[in-house]
Amino acid sequence: MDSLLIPRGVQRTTFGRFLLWLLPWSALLLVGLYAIYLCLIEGLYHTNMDNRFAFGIWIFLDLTVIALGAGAFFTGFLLYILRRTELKAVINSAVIIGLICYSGAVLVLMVDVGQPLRAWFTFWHPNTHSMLTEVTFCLTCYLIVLLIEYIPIVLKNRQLRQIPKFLVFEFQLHKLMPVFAGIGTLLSFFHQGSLGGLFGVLRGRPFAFREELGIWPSTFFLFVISAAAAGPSFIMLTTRLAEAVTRKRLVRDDVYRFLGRVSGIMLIAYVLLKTVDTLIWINSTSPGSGFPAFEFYATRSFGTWILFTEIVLFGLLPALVLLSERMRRNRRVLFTAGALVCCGVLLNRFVMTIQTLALPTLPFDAFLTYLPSWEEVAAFLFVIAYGMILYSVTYRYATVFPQEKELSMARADGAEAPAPSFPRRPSFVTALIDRFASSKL
Amino acid sequence: MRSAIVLTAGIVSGLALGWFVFPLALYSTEPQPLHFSHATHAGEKAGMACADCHAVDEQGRFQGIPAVAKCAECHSAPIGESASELQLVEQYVTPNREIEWKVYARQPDNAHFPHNAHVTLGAMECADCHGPHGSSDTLRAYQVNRVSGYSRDIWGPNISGFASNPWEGMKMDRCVRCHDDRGRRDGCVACHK
Amino acid sequence: MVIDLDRCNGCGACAVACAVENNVPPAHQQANTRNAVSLMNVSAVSNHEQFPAGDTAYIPMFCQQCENETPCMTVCPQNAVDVDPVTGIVGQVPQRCLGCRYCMTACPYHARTFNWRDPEWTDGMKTQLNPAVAPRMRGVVEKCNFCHGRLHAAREKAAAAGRNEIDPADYVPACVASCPTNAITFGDLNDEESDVHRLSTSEGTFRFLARLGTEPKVYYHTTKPWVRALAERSLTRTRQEELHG
Amino acid sequence: MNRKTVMPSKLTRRDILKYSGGTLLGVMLSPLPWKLLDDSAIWTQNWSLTPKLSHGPLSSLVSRCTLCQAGCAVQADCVGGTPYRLAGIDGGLCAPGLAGHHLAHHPLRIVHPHLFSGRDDMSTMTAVPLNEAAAVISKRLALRIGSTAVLDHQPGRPVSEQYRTFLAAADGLYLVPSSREEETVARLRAMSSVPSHDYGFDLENSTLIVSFGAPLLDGWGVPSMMQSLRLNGAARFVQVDCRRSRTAAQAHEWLPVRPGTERLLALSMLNVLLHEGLVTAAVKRNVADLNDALRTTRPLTPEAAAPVTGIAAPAVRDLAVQLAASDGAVVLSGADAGGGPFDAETQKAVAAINVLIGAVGHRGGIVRRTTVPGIPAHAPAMTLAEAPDRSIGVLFVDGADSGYAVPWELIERKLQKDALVVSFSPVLNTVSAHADVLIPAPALYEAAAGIPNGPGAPAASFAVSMPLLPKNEHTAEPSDVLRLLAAELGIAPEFPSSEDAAKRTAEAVYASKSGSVRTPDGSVTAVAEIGSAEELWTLFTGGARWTDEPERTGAMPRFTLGLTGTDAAAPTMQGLAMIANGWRGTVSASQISPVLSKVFQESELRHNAGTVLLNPLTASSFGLNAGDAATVSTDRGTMTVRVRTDAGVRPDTIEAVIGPLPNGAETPRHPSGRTMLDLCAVAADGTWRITPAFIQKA
Repeated sequence: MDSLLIPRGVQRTTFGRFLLWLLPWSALLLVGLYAIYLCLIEGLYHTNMDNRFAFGIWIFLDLTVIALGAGAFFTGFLLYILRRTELKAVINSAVIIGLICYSGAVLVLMVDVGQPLRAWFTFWHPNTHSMLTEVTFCLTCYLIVLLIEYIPIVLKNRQLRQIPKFLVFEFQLHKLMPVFAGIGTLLSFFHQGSLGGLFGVLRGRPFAFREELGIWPSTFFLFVISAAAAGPSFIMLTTRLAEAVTRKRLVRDDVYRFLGRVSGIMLIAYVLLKTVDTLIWINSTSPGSGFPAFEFYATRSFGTWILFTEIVLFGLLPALVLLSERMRRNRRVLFTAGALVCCGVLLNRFVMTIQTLALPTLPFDAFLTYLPSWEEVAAFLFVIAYGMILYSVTYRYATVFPQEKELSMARADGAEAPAPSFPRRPSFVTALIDRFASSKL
Repeated sequence: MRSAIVLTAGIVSGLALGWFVFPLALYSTEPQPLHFSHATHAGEKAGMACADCHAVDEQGRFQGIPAVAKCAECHSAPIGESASELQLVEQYVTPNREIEWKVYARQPDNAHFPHNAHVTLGAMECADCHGPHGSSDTLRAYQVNRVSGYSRDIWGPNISGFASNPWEGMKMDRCVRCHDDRGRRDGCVACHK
Repeated sequence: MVIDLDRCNGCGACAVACAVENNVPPAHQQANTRNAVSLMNVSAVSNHEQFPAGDTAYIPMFCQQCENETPCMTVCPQNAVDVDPVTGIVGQVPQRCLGCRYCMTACPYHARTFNWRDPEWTDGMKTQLNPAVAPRMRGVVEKCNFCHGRLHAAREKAAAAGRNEIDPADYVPACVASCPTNAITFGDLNDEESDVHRLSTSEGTFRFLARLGTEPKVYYHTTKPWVRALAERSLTRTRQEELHG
Repeated sequence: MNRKTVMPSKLTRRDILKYSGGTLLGVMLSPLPWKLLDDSAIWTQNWSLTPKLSHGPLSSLVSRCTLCQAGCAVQADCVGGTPYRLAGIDGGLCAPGLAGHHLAHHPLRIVHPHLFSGRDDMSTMTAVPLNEAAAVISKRLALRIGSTAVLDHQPGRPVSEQYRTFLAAADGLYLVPSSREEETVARLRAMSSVPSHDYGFDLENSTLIVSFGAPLLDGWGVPSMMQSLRLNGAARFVQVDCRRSRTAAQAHEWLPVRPGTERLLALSMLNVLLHEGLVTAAVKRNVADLNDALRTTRPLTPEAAAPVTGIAAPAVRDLAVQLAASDGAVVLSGADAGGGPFDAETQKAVAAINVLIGAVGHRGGIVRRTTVPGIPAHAPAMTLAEAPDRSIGVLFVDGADSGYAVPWELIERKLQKDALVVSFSPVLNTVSAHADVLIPAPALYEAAAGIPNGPGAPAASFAVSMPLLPKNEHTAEPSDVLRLLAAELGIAPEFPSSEDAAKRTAEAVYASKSGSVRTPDGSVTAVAEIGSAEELWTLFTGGARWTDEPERTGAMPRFTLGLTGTDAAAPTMQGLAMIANGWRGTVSASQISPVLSKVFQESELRHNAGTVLLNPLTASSFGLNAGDAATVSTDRGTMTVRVRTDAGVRPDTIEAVIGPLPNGAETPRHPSGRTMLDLCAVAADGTWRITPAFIQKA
């Protein structure tokens, strides 16, 4: 039965070993499930959050995974809108990663709120001024889009393909993909942005508050761009991880390099804007609200080093690396840079959530610290475990990496398959990207 | 053809379940502790006004369902020899035990309805919200929502939520509609407590 | 509302009166200052002088009823918070709240508290709850509504007399009524005649974090230089910068 | 063609799918899912985890708070007859008073009589019927082992009289707590030639109030009155205090005297008064042992005392001069709620100052106080500390609270081996939990009670606290118990219920025709103008208070100061000076509403039991930081505490907080219920102001 489900022409480990691989993750899943039970049924006092740290590790990591999951929309955007067909190689994994990240984030959010059964009030009595409303609407819609994008991957399964109706459905759906990619891009743009807006609008938290461009604070755009930068890198890393675990080549190197390049381009843009934004904040926004920015970095643990690390170490450095063709050719350097990009996003989201809350506002406030309880950690590990399992199962039974087959054959021949020249409809944007990437930096 | 029939059958049973079976399952019916006729009291027989029992105190606070002491003012001894009359006197008035009435219009704890503001200032009639309750001869069965725990009157008799009479349903949207019609601008805590 | 910090001696009567008035549950065994459910928080602030010069100021901190871009209201995704157009009071309806706690991160005064557990009263105390205020359930945010229960009572009294306007004497929040040193003055800031208006504009009166521009409606008064310095730290800081250029 | 017409009869899997799909569609088109969505959300607003509000007619009642002897007038707003909110009528209530109606439902409330299996932490309680509990007591009384005694925390009440009557019959000791407001006046009575004279402080007319350690502005006397005196009155408050107490912080002037040198400071003030010609001839004539006083105080000049007391000589001299000069000056000493009383010699010195500045019998000073009609004058009652050690065979501890700490060690010291301790407390607290027999009296607002003059009041007064809550049928008033015992012992006197006792006092007041009655709304009526005793009683039940005219004039008795000298040397001790302190009414013989956690557990206004405050410098010298756990050890034992630092704390001292216990702490009998009071070294004279202690990181 199991063997019948496995795609033709690719190697998969035995069912037994596969189950063995799932075992630890399932265990983690159960622990997480128990933690979630405690928080939902007994109450949020199981967490270490308190009235000052109203947001904790959950919100911080939600923001992070959603940023990392941005690969789904951005790859879709490049593939279907800008016709960067080489991305066909990773679009499926991008979609799966996106699905995992988003569904996971939403799940954790449902645990995080005190009254999940009232969550739908946001749709019934929405406050259109609230960034969170925007987030909720876009997240929900985009999750549906992701599910739709996920269906064809499942339908590609060998057995399911035999049902003619499904085949037709999948084909039709495939034709529609650009549409969904478009919608996905739009939705993502808004919720990634409004996630940034969440903190940018906090007038009461001068550390996070930013000037408004149009109706959104600058963090809105910064989050979008940083997400677009981190997404490809994360796909790069996860795919590499999959390769490491399966001990197989799954995508061609030039795909990795392309992802790296995209990541680099977005990142350099981000670093520039972030620098400008930070300067404006230090010199105008923050003092304007009575809080000279240097005071925020006067507190023990959060010195200016954090700012330096975020912008230079995790920003400028990987950007430059990823933009140089020579560097990208070195796999190790490429993936290290990719990792740095993801760390950058992680740190940025950390600063926005945890540091913002740790800093005092009232003149007689104290600087507070917070350590998550085991329930909080376990609840999040639940998402990781669930992601691992979903990814593994999909990988085993569906064609996640179209290049896998040819690569495995090529390996049999012992020669690297030649990179075919992709048919490309030149568009203004692609041309721009090319020029930008090839220019000496 | 055939598949269409099957599908329709499904839809029909689904609708039946949702529209007819569900309401029966959702509400449980609880009897009132004692027979009471508003008609007898408010009618020409006793000729009392609503406010005689559902009074407002000097602070302007609506006192709701009267305490048994209020009944005792007239019913210290049985008037007539009906069974419920005896029951009232023997079980409640004499031992001065409060009657656990099931209140049809009992609002959620977080809803504040100032009767004075509506009756005195707003010139509304009791019946505008409570319907012909005041002229009822018997207390209809009290129905409680098994899930939310509130009286059925809050949602209204029609499961769809559409009211066939102006007084049916006491959910917030009805308050809001009326307040909007009269151009009132209030904050949430003006009516929430 | 204007609070005279020189008169406040930290007796805590306001905090208790507030809890009794608003059905705030007693602390659970593990409760502490950080996860407390308390609408009225009085902080003890030291001037950090050595004995015997050490001095303490008690600063009652609760919802400051911000008028401009009310931080909590603007962020609430489902309109559980609003500013009353008539009274200007920032109202919070816990029964609408889904407990996302976004408003708590938005509030610079930490005036909002979350119900981390189910409320716990002894059975007897459950019969002693104020009928004018609904107890809150676990998992929602609550804050000071300026004793809306008392406003309701005042309005009912007015309505009974056929008046639309309440008698100011009838509406006094619990903290104000219970303060044994009359440190708190309450009234309509827009009423030029009222004491509260006079005090709010008098010398030595200030508002915390005024520079944020949220226009809070709670004022504080002190003549102690060090308390003033503490309160106006942000102002002085900004002045320095303006000197810089 | 014909395949169409033929209908396959058997149901395929696809059909079932289709059917259920259709059903789903149909349900979606019905109210079911949407109504359930709504109702489930409403359920979270109405579930049983959140209590329901009670419905019923709203009303307002008037009573008086008997948490302490101030007996403040209270308005109680009720729903269906149950009070849900209290407010002071003339003058605000204190924080504990505002939640007084909760006490009947306190988690540690006891309603049945109980027998304890022992006094150790693990002993068990068993509920017994009243007469069985009474039988246990009367059996012990019959044995006549040691003396019988009553510890009355609120002396002067009608029920206090019943105790005295009972003790008179059983020739026992009537004891009052060592630390209370009337420390100084009690000392004066002992000094005077007419000990039956009763005195009070005429603070409302004072211009200068010098307090040695008394928490005047932190719950002393009638709290709201003291605050209004500070804010609106003419009086200047000078606080002599070794720590920066709440009162010291609020007083107009604070003399931060070194711990344990208060007596020397007082003597040096006497030195100035006596040797710098500040005492009038009239006063001199009134002092029996003037020469002894002169001799005793001669060496103790402010200059000699300054290095020891830490108070500069000019300040002392200046204060002494002010005292002598100002019209309406008074000096009083008193205990912090947790800190314990001053020793007899300090009390004497302070009392002596009053005599020498002519404050006794002077307006704004210490005035003679008539007695409440029906409550006869008594000689000053014996304090618990004065009772002979190991003498008491059966001790009754009244349930009321003085607000001040009573260390169990002090009580135990007076008990014979295997003595019987009977508590009338309605709650478990650090005193009642040590009892052998617990016969809970009605809790606050559960029964009527007569309220005599407030502590230290200048004039006799009387008021009544009427019940707001139904009396629990299992509780017994002390009078019920005394009645049973009297019958068992075959002693005659009858013991009326506290309400009847109050009624009788009211009748006596009516008969006296003196003084006037002030109703909560402020209207005053002379008793002489009141028609009948019943009329007066209805006024009392309406919250009125009867007050006698203070007796400011009249011949003053002679005073024998009986001062003894002391060498002007600093007290030496090992380790740090541990100074116990606490929040009045939360320190031992009482409980407070759990909701007061807003003040001490959920905020930093007051500190929990088991907290110590250190000066940051002192703390760091022991390697301690704020929030650390530390162990404090004295010769009485060791306890783990939480450290807080405050620059306002005197260096090299430990401010040990006695109460209150945080919510949910086990019964005081359980180890977690122990407080720092158990670490205090209670001296032979019943004082524990300073205990040598050592602290280290836990």
